[in-house]
Amino acid sequence: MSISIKETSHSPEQLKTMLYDMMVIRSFEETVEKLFQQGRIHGTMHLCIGQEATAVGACVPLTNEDKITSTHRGHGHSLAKGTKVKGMMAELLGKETGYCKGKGGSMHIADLDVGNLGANGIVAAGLPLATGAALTSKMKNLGYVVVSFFGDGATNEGAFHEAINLASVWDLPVVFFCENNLYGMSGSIKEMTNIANIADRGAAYGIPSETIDGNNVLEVAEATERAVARAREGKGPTLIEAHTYRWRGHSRSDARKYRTRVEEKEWRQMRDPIASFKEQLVAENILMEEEYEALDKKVQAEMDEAVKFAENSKEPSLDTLMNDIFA
Amino acid sequence: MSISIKETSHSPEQLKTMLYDMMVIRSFEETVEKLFQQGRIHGTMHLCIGQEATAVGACVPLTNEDKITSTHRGHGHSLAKGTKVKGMMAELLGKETGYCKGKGGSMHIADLDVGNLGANGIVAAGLPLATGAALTSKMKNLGYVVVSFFGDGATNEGAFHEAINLASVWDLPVVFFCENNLYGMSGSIKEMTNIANIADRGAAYGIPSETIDGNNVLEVAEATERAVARAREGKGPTLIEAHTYRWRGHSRSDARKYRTRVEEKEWRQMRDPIASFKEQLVAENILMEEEYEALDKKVQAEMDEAVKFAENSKEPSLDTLMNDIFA
Amino acid sequence: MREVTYLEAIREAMSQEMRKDDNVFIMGEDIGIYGGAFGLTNGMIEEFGPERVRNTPISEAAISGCAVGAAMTGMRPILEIQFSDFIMIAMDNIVNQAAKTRYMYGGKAQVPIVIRLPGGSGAGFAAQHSQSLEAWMTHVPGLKVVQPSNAYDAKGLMKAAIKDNNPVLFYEHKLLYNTKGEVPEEDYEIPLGQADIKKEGSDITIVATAIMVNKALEAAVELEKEGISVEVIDPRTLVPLDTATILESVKKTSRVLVVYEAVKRSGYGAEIVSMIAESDVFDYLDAPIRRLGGLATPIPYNPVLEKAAVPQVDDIVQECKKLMNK
Amino acid sequence: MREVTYLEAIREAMSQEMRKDDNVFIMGEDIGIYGGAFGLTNGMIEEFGPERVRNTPISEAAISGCAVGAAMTGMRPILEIQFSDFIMIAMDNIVNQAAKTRYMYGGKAQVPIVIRLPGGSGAGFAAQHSQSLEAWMTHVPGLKVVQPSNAYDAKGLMKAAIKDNNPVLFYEHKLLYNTKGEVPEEDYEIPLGQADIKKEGSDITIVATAIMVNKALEAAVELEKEGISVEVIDPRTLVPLDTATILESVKKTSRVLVVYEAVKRSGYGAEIVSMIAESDVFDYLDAPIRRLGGLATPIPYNPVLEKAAVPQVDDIVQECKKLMNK
Ligand SMILES: Cc1ncc(C[n+]2csc(CCOP(=O)(O)OP(=O)(O)O)c2C)c(N)n1
Ligand SMILES: Cc1ncc(C[n+]2csc(CCOP(=O)(O)OP(=O)(O)O)c2C)c(N)n1
Ligand SMILES: [Mg+2]
Ligand SMILES: [Mg+2]
Repeated sequence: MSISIKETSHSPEQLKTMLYDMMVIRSFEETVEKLFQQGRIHGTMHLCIGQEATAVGACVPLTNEDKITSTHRGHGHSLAKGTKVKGMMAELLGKETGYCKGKGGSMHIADLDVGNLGANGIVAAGLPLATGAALTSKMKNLGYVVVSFFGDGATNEGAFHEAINLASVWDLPVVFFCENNLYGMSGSIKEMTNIANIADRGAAYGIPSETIDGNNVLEVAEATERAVARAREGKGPTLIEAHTYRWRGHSRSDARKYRTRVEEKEWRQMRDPIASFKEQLVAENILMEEEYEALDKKVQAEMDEAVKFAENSKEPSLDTLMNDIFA
Repeated sequence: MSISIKETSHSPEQLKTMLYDMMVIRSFEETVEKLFQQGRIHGTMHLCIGQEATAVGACVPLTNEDKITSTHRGHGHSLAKGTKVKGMMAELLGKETGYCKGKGGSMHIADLDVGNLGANGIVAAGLPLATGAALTSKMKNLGYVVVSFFGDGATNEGAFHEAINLASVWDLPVVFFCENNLYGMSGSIKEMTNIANIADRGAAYGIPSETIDGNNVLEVAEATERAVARAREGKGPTLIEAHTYRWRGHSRSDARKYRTRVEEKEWRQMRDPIASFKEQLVAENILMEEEYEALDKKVQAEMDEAVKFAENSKEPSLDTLMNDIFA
Repeated sequence: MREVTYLEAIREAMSQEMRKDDNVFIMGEDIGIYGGAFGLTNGMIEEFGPERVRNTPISEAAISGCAVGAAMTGMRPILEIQFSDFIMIAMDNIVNQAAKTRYMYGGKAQVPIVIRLPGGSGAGFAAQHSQSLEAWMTHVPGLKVVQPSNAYDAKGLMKAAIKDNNPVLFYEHKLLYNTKGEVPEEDYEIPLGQADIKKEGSDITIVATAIMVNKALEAAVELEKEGISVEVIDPRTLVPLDTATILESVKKTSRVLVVYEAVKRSGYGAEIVSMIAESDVFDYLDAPIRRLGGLATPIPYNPVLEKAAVPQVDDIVQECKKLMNK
Repeated sequence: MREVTYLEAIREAMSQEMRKDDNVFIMGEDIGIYGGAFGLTNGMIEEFGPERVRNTPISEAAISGCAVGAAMTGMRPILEIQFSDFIMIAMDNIVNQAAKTRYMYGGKAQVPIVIRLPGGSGAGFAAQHSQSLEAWMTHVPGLKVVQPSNAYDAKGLMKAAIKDNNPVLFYEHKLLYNTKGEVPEEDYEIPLGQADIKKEGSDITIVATAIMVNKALEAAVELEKEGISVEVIDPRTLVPLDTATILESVKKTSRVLVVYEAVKRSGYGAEIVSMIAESDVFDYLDAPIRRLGGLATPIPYNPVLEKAAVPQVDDIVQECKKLMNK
């Protein structure tokens, strides 16, 4: 079931874009991690290093009109949907040039202009919101689809259940995309549910579902393409479960006692979504090593520029404290 | 799959008790319906006429130590679990001799002494409570089982999902008993879910489930016996879906526009849980017609006495208004 | 003028707006052919069809979130929560999402949604179907809170709520549904944030909300007989609150009684009292500011106890006399 | 005496009670080997094992209902809601079930449960992880509400909460977790409903809650320099409220400032103000009763804005000066 580059219908340019987009996400996360450790970003953050393929792959079939809802671990989703590095960096530094004018921070980055309906600090809260955005599409005949990202831990929230059932009975154009990285904050999926695959829950709502390798960006893209096509045809929602792994702890203060270093090493070394994809592209002569180096430099430059932009941006004025509460 | 009296291991006495218990429930409901129409009971009530077999059958395997959680349509569950007619009648009349001293009314009748943890005005709220009662049983090694009743409509609440998942991962001794009477207040199960059977949702939690004829008291009893046995053995929860039908409207002011008179007639005439069971008992010579008449009289006398008791009971004194808020 | 009930007035406001604006639609449990638990949406599915009168599963968390998501993307949903008590299951979408979305996103989203909430006691529905928890919502920045006391206001406030670009919680009182009042058929709006002086008077200002407005007016008649002239102010919207009208009146009367059905402790009346107590009007006061609210008890089923749990006309009369030292 | 942090004090109280009473156990998300989001339960699973330190799925509706059901049948669960903001998903079990069960059942059940709720702003967690909504709970009959401001109180109040036979909401402030105080190792209880005068004074009574107690004490030092003597009262429990201690103090000082972090509008401070305004002490007041609460805004992420959204020491100083007309 694992898809290789030979079989795909995606053009070399598209494939390289996927790689690049994943590299941007990784680099963004590494950059903000460093800034955080240096105390230049405050609060908290949830990094998606190791999970770049789900974000990028799931956004491949989406146009600017399509929408996503994201999670606390949302930087990757945002970037993959077209939200820009600069504004995100500025937001993490709490600056007025940030997407939320410094008021949202990591857990609330949103960019409605590109269909990014926002990260969310509440586990599973994005699913009901996604049904609503999909309802708008359906009622106004707008043709767009909504991809709702959430983690394995979120699938035990009532909101997961209610939202998928609602989307199913109303045939709403939503793709429910579960990034199963095996753990919630610390709770192992094995101890938190009694089922082999989260995709098995699709049957409870009469919708199709599948379990895929979330670290294979092509597999993610193609599974999401099928689900998006179904949704566009008015056939309703699909549940996708993508296996992946977060390399870092849940957030800053995580000693990772709930999992082994061996398990971590295995995922990092054997199943790095970026390294494995790059190797395939090189092996198939789609990408030259020098091209890759160039991409890497470009990414790095983009980050440097974004950090500079963010650091040079102004703090929001105290006068803005009470703005934007009411429309 | 439909069970007949010939195959059952229940003794004639047990069978007659089941019939009698169903008759009590029907008569109770008819009595309170009349009192309500006469304005002698106020507020609202949800009658379970037509659903007597689920309540009685599911309580057959339960001892006094076992527990139930019930619903807004809870008179039958209460009576089947051993809560007495008198105290219930008094409660419906709002009297101080009622189970709740007149403070609860129809939707809050509880009788902890017989393991009746209470009706509930919030759809699906009983399921999480049941997991807690089951947790006590498990942690204190008390050996009791909890049967949690709820309707088809309740299965779309998040509480349903979360509670069953929790019970499953903790192997709690609970039987989740769904009375699928085809409708919520008005919403048809067909429009409110996209699945053939509610029992299909068991797979989402890795627990066994089955769909049974809820108007066949023996089938209900035996399915629940299996589930209770599993629970007692520490094997965790089971989901039972029992098909049944409420003869009356949802509550007092229901014009029943969402279903047809033909459908109603079919269920009343062909699938009356009491009449069909009685006929079987008579056909198998377990029950004589005269015996049945005697039972009927006994039931009627019990109701008359209960009404008298309730009407002669005192209103709660105004002094009690602020009692029992805190322990 | 034509008389219609509070319930009909709300239905009319929604229907008129739905005729004018395709983006307005209603959703909720049993609001279709059943007409809703109180019959308020009777006939609407026949006129607008099942796409715009959306009968939902019993899933308060999903349907409230769905409404918020639809609002964020351009629709103007009106959500019925069958009894306001069931809002418990929808709290995340209202408080953590709808109320904060615009702010968290730096002003780049709006959530024009109306949530209809039948509340209050008096119908014998007991503790889980009789609460008055509007005060909670007034504590949450980003939410507007409306509480009409009669049919005329209900229609005009509902229209304003629908047109507002923010989440509006619209508290309806079950016992008011069948009360009648003069209501013009044509379009009119009552702006959110405008109190109404229901009766002028000179001795005591009564600030009352929802059904307590009617009880206060009844009490006023009694009091008049004893020579006590009360002014009855109905804030109509709790957020935003028309503080000016209230303070002006208190300045005039020097005495205040705040009356509300919700549990007195931490009810919205506490906010009104505090607002007065910390204002300059404080110096005009001739007596402690009194509150009359519900007792700190769950609502009991027995009708005598139920009535005793919340303020009645006679309680208002007694409190006013006390305020006048009579 | 030994100094421990607020966080350690709470852990110690729970651990000691768990050693004494088999029925006491804790449950919540990530409270096992992870030690909870704030590390408060660190080491507890090692001592008590996974049966009594129950790591749960992310299912606030189930786990809160589970705790209530366990309490009704004889256990004494302590439930951790990871951030108090997530209580939204547990509201039905707390408000419609736990709070009302005993009353609805005519006194035939009790629900001895403690719900731990880390709240408050100041850590850069933004709008959905920084709220102070304790006022809501004080509005619900049947619930007790505790809000300790230091390590000593936290331990003693937690013990009383565990031993109480009713649902107790135990609000902890994130920024207090690492504050240290003298805490005896042995058993002691602080009864629910007993305010504490943290500092005596004669000019102004400040009633402050949670972290604002500490800010008020800092302000008091400043004010002392300017010749203003403030008395700082910490109610410690909001329900039941020790009204006597507060009123006694106000009688003495004739001036009151109520300080709380929650949004000022409809916060619990409004209840305290109203309680004073309608009491006989009213006649002793020399100035309007002032409140200092959070602004009516969601909590912003930017740290400068975040601080500006809730009262700070200097704000308290300024308000006190105003009260003294200085
Ligand atoms: C309703 C709610 N409960 C708990 C939390 C705290 N929390 C934040 S992330 C998280 C784990 C989520 O796990 P999962 O859904 O698998 O996503 P992941 O972090 O693995 O990406 C928890 C428990 C929350 N934010 N919201
Ligand atoms: C949380 C909640 N939502 C809605 C209601 C209103 N309500 C009461 S009963 C009911 C229908 C329940 O349907 P079902 O679970 O199938 O039980 P039935 O009435 O058919 O026995 C509804 C919508 C409620 N009591 N609680
Ligand atoms: Mg995860
Ligand atoms: Mg049903």
